[in-house]
Amino acid sequence: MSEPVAGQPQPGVTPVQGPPAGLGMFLYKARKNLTGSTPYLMMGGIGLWLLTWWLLCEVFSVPRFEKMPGPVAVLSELFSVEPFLGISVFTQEYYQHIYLSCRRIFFAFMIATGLGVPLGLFMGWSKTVRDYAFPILETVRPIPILAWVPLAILMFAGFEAPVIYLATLASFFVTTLNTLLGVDSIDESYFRAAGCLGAKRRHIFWHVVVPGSMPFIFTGLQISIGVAWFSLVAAEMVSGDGGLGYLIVDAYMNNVTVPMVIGMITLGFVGWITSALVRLVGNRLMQWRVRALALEGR
Amino acid sequence: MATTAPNVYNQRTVVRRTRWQKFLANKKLWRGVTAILCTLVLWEIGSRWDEWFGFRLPFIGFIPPPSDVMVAWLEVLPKIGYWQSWYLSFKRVLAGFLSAMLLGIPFGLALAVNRYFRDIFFPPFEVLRPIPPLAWVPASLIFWPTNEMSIAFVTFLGAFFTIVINVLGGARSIDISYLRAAQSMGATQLDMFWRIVLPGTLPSIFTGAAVGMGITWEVVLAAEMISGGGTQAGGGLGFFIWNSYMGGSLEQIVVGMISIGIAGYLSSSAIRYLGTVCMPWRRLF
Amino acid sequence: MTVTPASSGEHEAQGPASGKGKLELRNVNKGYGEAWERQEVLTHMSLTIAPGDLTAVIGPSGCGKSTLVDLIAGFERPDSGEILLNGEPVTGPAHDRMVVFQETALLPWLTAYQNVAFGPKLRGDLKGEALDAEINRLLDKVGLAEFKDKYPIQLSGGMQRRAELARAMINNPLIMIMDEPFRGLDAMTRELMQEFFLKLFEETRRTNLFVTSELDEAIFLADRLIVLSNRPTSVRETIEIGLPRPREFHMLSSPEAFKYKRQAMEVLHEEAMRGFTRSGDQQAFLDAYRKGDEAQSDG
Amino acid sequence: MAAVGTVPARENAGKGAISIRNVTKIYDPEGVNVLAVDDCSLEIAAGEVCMIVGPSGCGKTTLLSAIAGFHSITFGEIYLDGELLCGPGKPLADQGADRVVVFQNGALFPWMSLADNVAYGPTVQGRLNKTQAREKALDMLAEAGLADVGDKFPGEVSSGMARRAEIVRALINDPKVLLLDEPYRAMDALTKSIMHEALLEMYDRTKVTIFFITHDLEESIFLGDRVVVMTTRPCRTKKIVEVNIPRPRDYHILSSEEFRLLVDEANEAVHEEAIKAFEAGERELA
Repeated sequence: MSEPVAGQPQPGVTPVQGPPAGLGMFLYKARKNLTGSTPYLMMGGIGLWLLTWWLLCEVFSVPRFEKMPGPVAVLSELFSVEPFLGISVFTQEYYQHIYLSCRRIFFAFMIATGLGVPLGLFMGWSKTVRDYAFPILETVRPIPILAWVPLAILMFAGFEAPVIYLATLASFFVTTLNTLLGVDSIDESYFRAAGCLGAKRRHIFWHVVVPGSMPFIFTGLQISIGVAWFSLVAAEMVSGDGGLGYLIVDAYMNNVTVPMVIGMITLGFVGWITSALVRLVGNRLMQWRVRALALEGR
Repeated sequence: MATTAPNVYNQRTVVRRTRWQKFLANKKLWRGVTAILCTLVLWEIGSRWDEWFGFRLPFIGFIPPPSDVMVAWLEVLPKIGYWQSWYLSFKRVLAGFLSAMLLGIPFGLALAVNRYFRDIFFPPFEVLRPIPPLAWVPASLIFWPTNEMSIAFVTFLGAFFTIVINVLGGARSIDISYLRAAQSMGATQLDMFWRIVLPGTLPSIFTGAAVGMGITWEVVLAAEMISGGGTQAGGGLGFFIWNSYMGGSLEQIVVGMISIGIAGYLSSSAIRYLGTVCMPWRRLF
Repeated sequence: MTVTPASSGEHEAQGPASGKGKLELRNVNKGYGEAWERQEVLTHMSLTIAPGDLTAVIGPSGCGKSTLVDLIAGFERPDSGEILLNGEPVTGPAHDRMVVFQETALLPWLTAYQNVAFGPKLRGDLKGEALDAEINRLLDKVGLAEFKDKYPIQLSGGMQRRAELARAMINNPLIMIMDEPFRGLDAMTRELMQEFFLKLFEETRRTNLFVTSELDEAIFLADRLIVLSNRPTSVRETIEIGLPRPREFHMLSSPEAFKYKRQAMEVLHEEAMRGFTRSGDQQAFLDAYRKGDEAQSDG
Repeated sequence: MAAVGTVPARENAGKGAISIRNVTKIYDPEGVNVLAVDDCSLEIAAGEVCMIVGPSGCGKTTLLSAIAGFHSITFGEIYLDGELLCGPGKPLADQGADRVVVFQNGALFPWMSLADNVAYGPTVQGRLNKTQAREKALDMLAEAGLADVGDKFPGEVSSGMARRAEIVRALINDPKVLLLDEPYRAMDALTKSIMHEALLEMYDRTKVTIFFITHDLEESIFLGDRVVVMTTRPCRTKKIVEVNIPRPRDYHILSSEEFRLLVDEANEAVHEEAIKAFEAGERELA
């Protein structure tokens, strides 16, 4: 018996009219999205939030809120060519801070991934490695990263190394544990199937363990980059020299609030971009998963 | 070839081990113990290298050896100030954590059950979420009248976002057939909320709480270091560490770190325990 | 078909008509999506389910059986046409039509006892000792008396289905709707559950709509077998199953049962193949199998 | 019938006789001590389709695992074409591509396309290089009616297609024995019957020995040359039914008289075991 394959037109079945292509599809989607109330409500939500902020801080100057800069003050400073307080999108200093923080995150993230992923993979792959390494990891992990600050300052000379060390430590734990979890999540039958097909132990590592734990690894990396930002900010605040965390705390010391809020907004934005980047890379590497999920999502 | 007697089962001569023998034969346990002991010994040697061989190893050479840490710990144990730090930190963590739960759970549930509420309030929430909680510290120091309140606020923020996201995810992933079953048995909207949505979200609430607790400790610690350091309002384990750092007592820094590790572990265990008590159906198996 | 109601000591709080609903579908249509995405699921669906009958509905997977259940239960509204229960139009979910779900929808945070008590407690139409006695009677009937304080995950697949049956029965529905209730059980347990369910049905003769994709199951249980066509779905063939009652599992391999089987198989196989090779549209193809994949999680 | 088309004649045609002699398996002898398989003997001829029917959890899968080399056996021995797979002194058989398993829930690697999945065996064994293996894989997929989906990932195709591809992945290694562990369990009855016809068609082409585990009696009679009914735990052979329905078979057989008679013959034994297993299950939970 040979069945007709999907792809050949079958007699007696009305052909499904295909989706419109290109611009037609775009217009169709846009129309469909705009007919519901959701986009308007969402815009309304953001608007409402900005309005509340504005009213509280700038219009009515409610006690305590008056100390905070309102959205108008922040935005006009952020986009002014000659900023009153020295920080705006047109100043080099602003980008200097972003660059410094991003560079630190980059190094920390790379080191943590470079150490954490292999360690996690080996721990999942070999029971011996796991039995030895896991208890140490679990003993050290409950110590909050920020408790390391003084030690980090003592252990590493200069400004840069302690900050990177702290961010690395934070993301290292998350990455390692998620990778381990990823290896554990691989169905036993994949190992067996590979064994049946004649794969040796090293083949199984490269063809089953590594790709099979990918989804968890990337979930871990997304969390890990968030945690890295979290500790980076703290470290920059305490010991740093430059960077967005420093920008915030420096503004606080100088009693100016606007650059502080600019620093916060920028942090949120840059943090969001980096985690989106990680997701993007993950999706590129895991086409098999993206496509399967896209079909299920329907 | 004939290795089997017809009734193999009864003729087995396998000796059953006692519980004690099994404990001794537990390879995993002994490997773990060995690993930790080795780490401690290496740490001791690394730290004392300077004393013994006359030059300092990088990194590890700056950390006091575990034996000194032990001595320092025994020294502070009877002191009231040390236990007061525990108390103060716990108080702050609890305040921030509880307020985050109290506000976060209803907010998350409201986001989950009402579409309009979600459409309006979720976008600002998502805009604020990527800002690391510690970035709020200076702003909240300015905003709130006392240090204590600003610490509480930042702590609250740290746990709040995590809890809301977990509650929302949990409530949205409840199996629709539960809702339908209840509906066809005559449940009103209110019934469905109390009897289906709430218990169905409970596991996610506890997951969120466990993660939130971890963040809370981080934030409290940082806030204590950044704001409390040096002022009379201080106290707390973060301050204990910072103070030891300022005073140059390296051993006490490590004591503080270990204490905080223990405190964090205790609080997350407490949440796990509470989870098993509140969700008996998850305790099984 | 005339049926003499089996007189058992059952609690009949809802009056004499309890459990004997008559369901009618008149020219029901239902589709999803808009514009080019539009998929017609049910077209010109008309059928009548006689009171006290067990009507089995069978069709290839993805043909719209679940949509049919959703419409009758009131979870969704038809695009056109009407659904009548004892002459009254169906407007939404209510406890006169109880659904036994695919896989089971026992609430995992309640014990077997509490699950059964859920419906009556919500409505408050049965209270105190009367409720307790009724729950115990039903749990005993489904053989779960010992297990009443266990949570669903502590029960085996077969027990969960039986608990769900008890939960549906306590609401005294006019009609029970079974949406592939034994799916995911292994073939042997499934056979036993069918026998068990059959006994239960023959005792009470409550109107029953039994949706399935297993031909043997349908022939074994049903008074009448409705074969659905592939999507867009309508009634393709109706077969009266004349096997005597009470039935026993031997009857399944009797020549008579095989006669029905042959008759239904021809039609079904044709419809199944039609779904299997349907057009070039990969998505439609996947739709048909999505459910099969979901069932795998039952491991 | 010999192989047709692009596939060269099978090297291992006419091989794959399995001899299971007095096999016993005890799980966790120092602890819970579960007797899963008790003194089980079975001879399977080369090229036979042997169907093992038994309630779930009865120990059938243990038997399959012993042949495939996933689990050790406690006593007894298993031979493949007269060579010892496992026995005293060598409790665990080596895993090898001469006995390929198709798993209950499917084990196509979700991170490889169907063609890469099929090509995996020959590549990893070093029998063919990557391009050759891929070419052969595409040929074999096409033969199984999966020509268009070779570049799709398993998550993108229906479970029926994935399952067929998995059987192709096994067959490309020219195994002596194909071990199937309830491969169609999760499918609904109608899809299953289509899958059965596809499997029969592949069998008619290759005549590979098939060791098929199931708890569905109709499936086993439809597919098998011989149906072995197993007892519930511990697993022993209870009844063996010879199926003499001529091949090639199609779905019409399902409603034929001879089929009915066979079902009638085996039904009693299967039903008895089902009840026993069910009662044991209830007892265990109580």
